[in-house]
Amino acid sequence: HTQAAGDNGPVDSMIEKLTALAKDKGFETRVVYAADPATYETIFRTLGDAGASIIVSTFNEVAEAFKALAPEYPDTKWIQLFGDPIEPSLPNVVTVSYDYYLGCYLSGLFGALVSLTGKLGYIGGISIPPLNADVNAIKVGSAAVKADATLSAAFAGSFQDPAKGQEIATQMYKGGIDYIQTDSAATDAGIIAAANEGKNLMVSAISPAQYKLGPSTVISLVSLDFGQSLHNEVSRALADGWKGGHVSTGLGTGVIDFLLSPVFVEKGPAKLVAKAKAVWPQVEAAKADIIAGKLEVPFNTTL
Amino acid sequence: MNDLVVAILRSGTPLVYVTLAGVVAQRAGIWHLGLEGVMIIGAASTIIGIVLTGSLGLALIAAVVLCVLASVLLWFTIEKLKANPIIAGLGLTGLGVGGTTLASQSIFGSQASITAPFGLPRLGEAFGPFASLSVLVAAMPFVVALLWVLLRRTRFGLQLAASGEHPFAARGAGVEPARMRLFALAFGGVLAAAGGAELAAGSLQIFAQNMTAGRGFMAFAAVVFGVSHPIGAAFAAMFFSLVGALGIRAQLVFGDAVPHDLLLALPYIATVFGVWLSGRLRGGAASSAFGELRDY
Amino acid sequence: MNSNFITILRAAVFVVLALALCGVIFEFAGYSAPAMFTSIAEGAFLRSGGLTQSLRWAIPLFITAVGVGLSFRCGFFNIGAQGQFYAGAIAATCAATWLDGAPALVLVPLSLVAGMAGGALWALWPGLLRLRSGTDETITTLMGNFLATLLLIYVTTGPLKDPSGSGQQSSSRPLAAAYRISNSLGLSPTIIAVAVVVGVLMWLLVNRSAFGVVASLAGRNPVMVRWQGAKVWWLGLSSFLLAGGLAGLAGTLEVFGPNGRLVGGFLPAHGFTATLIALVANLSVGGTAAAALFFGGLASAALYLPIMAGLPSAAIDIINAAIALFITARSARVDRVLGRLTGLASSRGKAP
Amino acid sequence: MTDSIPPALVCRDITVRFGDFVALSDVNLSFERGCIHAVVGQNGAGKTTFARVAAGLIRPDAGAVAIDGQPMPLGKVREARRLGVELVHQSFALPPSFSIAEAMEFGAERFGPVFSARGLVNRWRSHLEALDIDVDPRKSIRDLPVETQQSVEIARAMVSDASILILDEPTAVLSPTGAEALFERVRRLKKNGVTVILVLHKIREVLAVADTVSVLRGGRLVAATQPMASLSASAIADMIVGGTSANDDDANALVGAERPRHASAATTGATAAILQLDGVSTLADGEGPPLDDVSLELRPGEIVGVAGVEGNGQKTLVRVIAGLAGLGRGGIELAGIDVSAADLAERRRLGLSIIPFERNSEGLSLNSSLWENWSIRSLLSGRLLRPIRPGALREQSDAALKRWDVRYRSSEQRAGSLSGGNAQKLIFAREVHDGARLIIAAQPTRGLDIGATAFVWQALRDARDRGAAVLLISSDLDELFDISDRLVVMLSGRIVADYRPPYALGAVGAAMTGAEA
Ligand SMILES: Nc1ncnc2c1ncn2[C@@H]1O[C@H](COP(=O)(O)OP(=O)(O)OP(=O)(O)O)[C@@H](O)[C@H]1O
Ligand SMILES: Nc1ncnc2c1ncn2[C@@H]1O[C@H](COP(=O)(O)OP(=O)(O)OP(=O)(O)O)[C@@H](O)[C@H]1O
Ligand SMILES: [Mg+2]
Ligand SMILES: [Mg+2]
Repeated sequence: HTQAAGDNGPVDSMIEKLTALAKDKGFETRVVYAADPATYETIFRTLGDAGASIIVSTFNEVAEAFKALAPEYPDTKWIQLFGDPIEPSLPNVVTVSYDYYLGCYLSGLFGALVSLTGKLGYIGGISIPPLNADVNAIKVGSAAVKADATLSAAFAGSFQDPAKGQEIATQMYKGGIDYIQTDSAATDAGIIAAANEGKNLMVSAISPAQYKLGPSTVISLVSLDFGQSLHNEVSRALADGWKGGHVSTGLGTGVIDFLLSPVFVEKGPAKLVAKAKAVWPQVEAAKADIIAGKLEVPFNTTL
Repeated sequence: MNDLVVAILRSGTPLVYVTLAGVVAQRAGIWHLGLEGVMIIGAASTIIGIVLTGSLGLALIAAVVLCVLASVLLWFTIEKLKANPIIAGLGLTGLGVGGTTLASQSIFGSQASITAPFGLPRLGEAFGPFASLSVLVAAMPFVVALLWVLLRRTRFGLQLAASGEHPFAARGAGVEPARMRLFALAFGGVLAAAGGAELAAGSLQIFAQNMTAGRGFMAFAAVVFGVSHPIGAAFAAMFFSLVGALGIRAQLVFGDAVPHDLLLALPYIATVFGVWLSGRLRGGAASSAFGELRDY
Repeated sequence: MNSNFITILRAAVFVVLALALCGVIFEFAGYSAPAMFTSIAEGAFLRSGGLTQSLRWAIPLFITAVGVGLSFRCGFFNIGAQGQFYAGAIAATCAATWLDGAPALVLVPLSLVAGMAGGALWALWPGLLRLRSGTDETITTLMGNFLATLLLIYVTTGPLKDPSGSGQQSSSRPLAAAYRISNSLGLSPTIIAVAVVVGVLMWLLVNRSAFGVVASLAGRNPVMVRWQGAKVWWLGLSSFLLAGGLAGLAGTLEVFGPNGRLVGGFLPAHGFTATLIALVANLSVGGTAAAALFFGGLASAALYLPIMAGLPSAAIDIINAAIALFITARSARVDRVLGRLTGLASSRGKAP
Repeated sequence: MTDSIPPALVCRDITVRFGDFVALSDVNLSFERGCIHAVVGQNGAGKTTFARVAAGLIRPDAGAVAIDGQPMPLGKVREARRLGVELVHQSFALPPSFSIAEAMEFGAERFGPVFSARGLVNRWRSHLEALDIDVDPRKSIRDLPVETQQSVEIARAMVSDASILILDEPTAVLSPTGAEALFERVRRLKKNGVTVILVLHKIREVLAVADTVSVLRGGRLVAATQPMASLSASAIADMIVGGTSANDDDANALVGAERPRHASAATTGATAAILQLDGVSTLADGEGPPLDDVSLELRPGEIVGVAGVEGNGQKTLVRVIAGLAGLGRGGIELAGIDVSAADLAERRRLGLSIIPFERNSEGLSLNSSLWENWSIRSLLSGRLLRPIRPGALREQSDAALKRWDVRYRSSEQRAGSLSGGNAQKLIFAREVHDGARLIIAAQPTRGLDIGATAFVWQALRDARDRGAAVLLISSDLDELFDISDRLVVMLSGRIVADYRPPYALGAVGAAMTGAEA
């Protein structure tokens, strides 16, 4: 994995699922954290040399390494979660893309509807293209239902700095923002802590593991169940008849979704819960439209 | 305005404690680049301690003990093994960051960030807008003042400074510079433990890997900016957190018109500026810790 | 000769001490220390291709470290190799983007020059601040590292971003194959030749030119050299520029060699390791080559360790950090013991 | 009656080794209470080592020390100080950023541990007054002129009512008047019952102040606390060097017996000036007083002495000739060429050589090897990027160092491991070469023993005889009188008087203090 574990999110859930799967099916696993793009190839090569039968990795950055190495290790099955399709496709590589930004679109839409002030916030770890795309999707989503809704985006500069997350979120909440979409891994914890200090403040987080951090503030999730996706792909690879190609994962596949927190519904401020419940059908409708292809959300990675 | 003050106190207090640790070390003649490592040990052991023992007191004791031990390790390599203080300090930083990650992994079986059920006591409603700040924030001005008295208004403080500035003179007066440095680093360990505890348990109750995120280095710069004076350095630390807060404000105000990375760079630019300014004011700074290679 | 031997032996002693400390930490954390050490040796040198892998990591480290060593010699604690490394890579990528389409024989050399210029430029401002107003270079160069890291993020997600596919990569457009100077393994005659040329030129500069001797004297005592009529200012500035230029060159090699493009956040510990190498080598050029090979081996082992020994990645950080903690130790007591031991060994050897 | 009182300080069989080197070997000394004792010896004889053992800074490998009959724990400064031993170091040792009051306080145990800013000043003002030292205790150490700094060092040593005060080469930095004032102070301390041990180089000073003299040579005791009455100057000189070796005239001058015949002026007046300063004024730069309208002319074949109380612009004079100080008005010519705007490299090419004030910082790089220190001049005389052969440079430096009789083991040795005299010879070996037409020698014999001093004088005379001009700056009037062909006096950045031999001490002294003007 190329993002540090400990994010309470995708990486942790992948590791967890992989470990569970390994116990189930009885194979050996190695979890390697590669922080440094210059080392990807070497690591994959070492794994290949060690006779790994399946190599799973994450994010676009590993694409070059996959393209270079997959042909050299034809007996190894290569799975890239969160990557663009490889042209031309390779027989032993599966790429999986996620339309995560669609979840963010729904978050923007929901946020604009549920916010009392009409001011939304977004806090990301580092301003990288996928996160920039999320910001843009939220903007489009909120504008779709409320023309005068505003979105302020800020980045903490690190995915592991909860104190900074808290500082940014506090400033946002003080500035009248009452709904923040997070996307900053461990930094999120600070954002939720900031929400917990106020009244009627909301956070839309990224993983169910975060519910317990803010039972009355984490209102929703743009969830990307990497663990589930990994489970799906590895299971398929373990089965017979596997071949390379591209899997495009969008809303409605069980991997990506925008969810209302059941914990919040139980413990959140009554007024907000009521409002969330009231507007939720609109979210569901938009979701259905997207899945049906009736609604196109632009994908834009530049701020 | 109140909001800004609260924000600066909140983000600046951990930095001030760690900066004070650097000030004490610097006055004793050690340029302490291991602050980051000691600070994260303080942060991790506070949170992990609370989770494991359920007692804040025990957790803080653990934090202090571990930070002092780490500082003494640094002292041993610098003083006894004559290692280069800057590289050894950076090594300690690496050891702190890696060690806390490994520790949380081996204790909890994952590298996930750890949440404690409670943190340091808060000031409470009586303090109005400052209610949500921890007692360590309130204690901070007193600690700064006490340290000022200790360093500038006691014979012990003079002996500490002499050990740093002119060890030979200190020895001539019957003061053992090595012992003074041991004290300085160990005492700095206590202060850095407070800084780490405040960062992780002051207004949050979370430990995440690498969560100090360069604050130890900012503290080191604040020591230089504040010309190793406890009050000056505390203000320098506060200045850095002010710049950080303004950087966030700028991100919100300018939106996407200005690259976010540029605004994130503001604290570093402010640091360069601060160090430049203090060098100017002093008429040229002495270079840090090159002793072994230099003639004087 | 003998003192060189002691230097190497001393470094070895402290590396062993550092590894012992790691061993203790790992045993406490529930990992097997002996397994770890076997894996390190295996990963670095013993496994097939281990040595070439070590060389691949050693070369850029060597190039950066000779520069760092030079600036230390001149008395400047320039710990900004990381930033200069990035700045060089960025500048070279800019040049390559701008010149795209030009013949490789034009584009590659020009980009190498641009990379060196970029690194030198990133060393220029701390150098000027130091020489003009006495601003402590330890902090300015350290801050320079943070700034260059942000700059790298900015250019790889902004102006230099690869727009292909869904545009989600934080990297520049891949270089055309014709412009690459090595494949992804990172070893090619060109890269080795560059390293050799740098090594030889730097060795000549340091050991066989008036500049080398005068610069080291100026590093230890600028006042004395000033009284001899040397322009200490220029000596200092040229040491900053050379150090920065070499770090920039190393960054450029990474882009044009193994990486084939500029990637956000690549080799984040490069500058720090290079600084360690320079210090371990006692600033000598030959020693730097040897130490670079050792640390290259460690880097290669670090990639191998999690896979074979199942150690978490933090373990690698701990090993590097522990080595940093001890590696610069110069304890007279240890030297005395070593001297006695080597003396004993040699007298034993001579005894009939 | 005196038999019943134990001596103030007794050292028995003191031996100190540094590695294989024996710095002190079986030294037995006993100092009577209430006297002024002199300890003399060549550079490297072990005087400082002895003083440091007595003060607890060095733990001897063997031997014992007793204070007033009580055994002193060895190598423990605190214990030594508790028993009343205080040492003032050869090179001063107070933190430069401290104020005087802080410098007093940090070693004292007299008052409570906490103080206020004002309390601190008051506390120590009276102490300084009691010792008759007129200085503001708020001033910081780095701003003090050397003479005051030394008084402060003594005051620092007396913070705890020391009964034994050891001063290591206290006169090395003082002008004759300063030295006289110091001796006066020492005599007063003696009257108050303090035992004073002085490490000295100049036999004249020993004769002037000491009650007894002890001589060390090569780490061994040659004479133990001999009463002065029983010794002549030449007898002491012989004990120091171990036989008469120095040139007779110089030896006599050194012991203050007789003025040498003055080898007066080879100058004819017809030769063109090698150095010409025309109404030079410098910009103030915080490093000593600026020059004010200084005109000076040096011709080949003469030694011109510059007298003056330290801190009256001598350093600026050297710096402006070297091109290291900002020139305000006036012009400088070297060998007939206007160099007012030229840098030091250019001036050195025209034949300027400098033996700077600070041997260990401006003259040498202590952590560099001997050959590097020696060859820097030739390295800088050409292009910096030209190839060199270090082997050849080592050989050349070996030859040069042999010629100048430098005692060393290997040319790879650190310059910092040379004794003061040998270090100075190394600088001479570098600076006094055939191309040197103007040699500036600033305090060239400070801290040197009599043998080395005679050597330096001879070297300067030889250079003069070869046709070089020498500008000799010294605070030692005897030295100036002995070898200068001409003497100018500096006061507050101006040249106030100009003398030719024979010199009258009274007139020069008056000019130095401004009494004449
Ligand atoms: N720390 C040390 N390590 C090694 N040798 C030393 C050390 N200190 C002094 N020495 C040597 O011991 C000898 C005696 O030195 P010491 O300083 O006592 O001489 P000194 O009589 O004070 O000379 P000077 O007149 O130059 O002050 C010298 O040869 C010196 O080089
Ligand atoms: N570590 C050492 N190794 C070898 N010699 C040393 C060492 N430390 C000091 N010395 C020598 O001991 C002698 C006395 O040192 P000290 O500091 O007392 O005097 P100094 O002012 O440096 O020298 P000097 O009086 O000769 O000019 C000097 O000759 C010095 O070179
Ligand atoms: Mg001495
Ligand atoms: Mg001396």
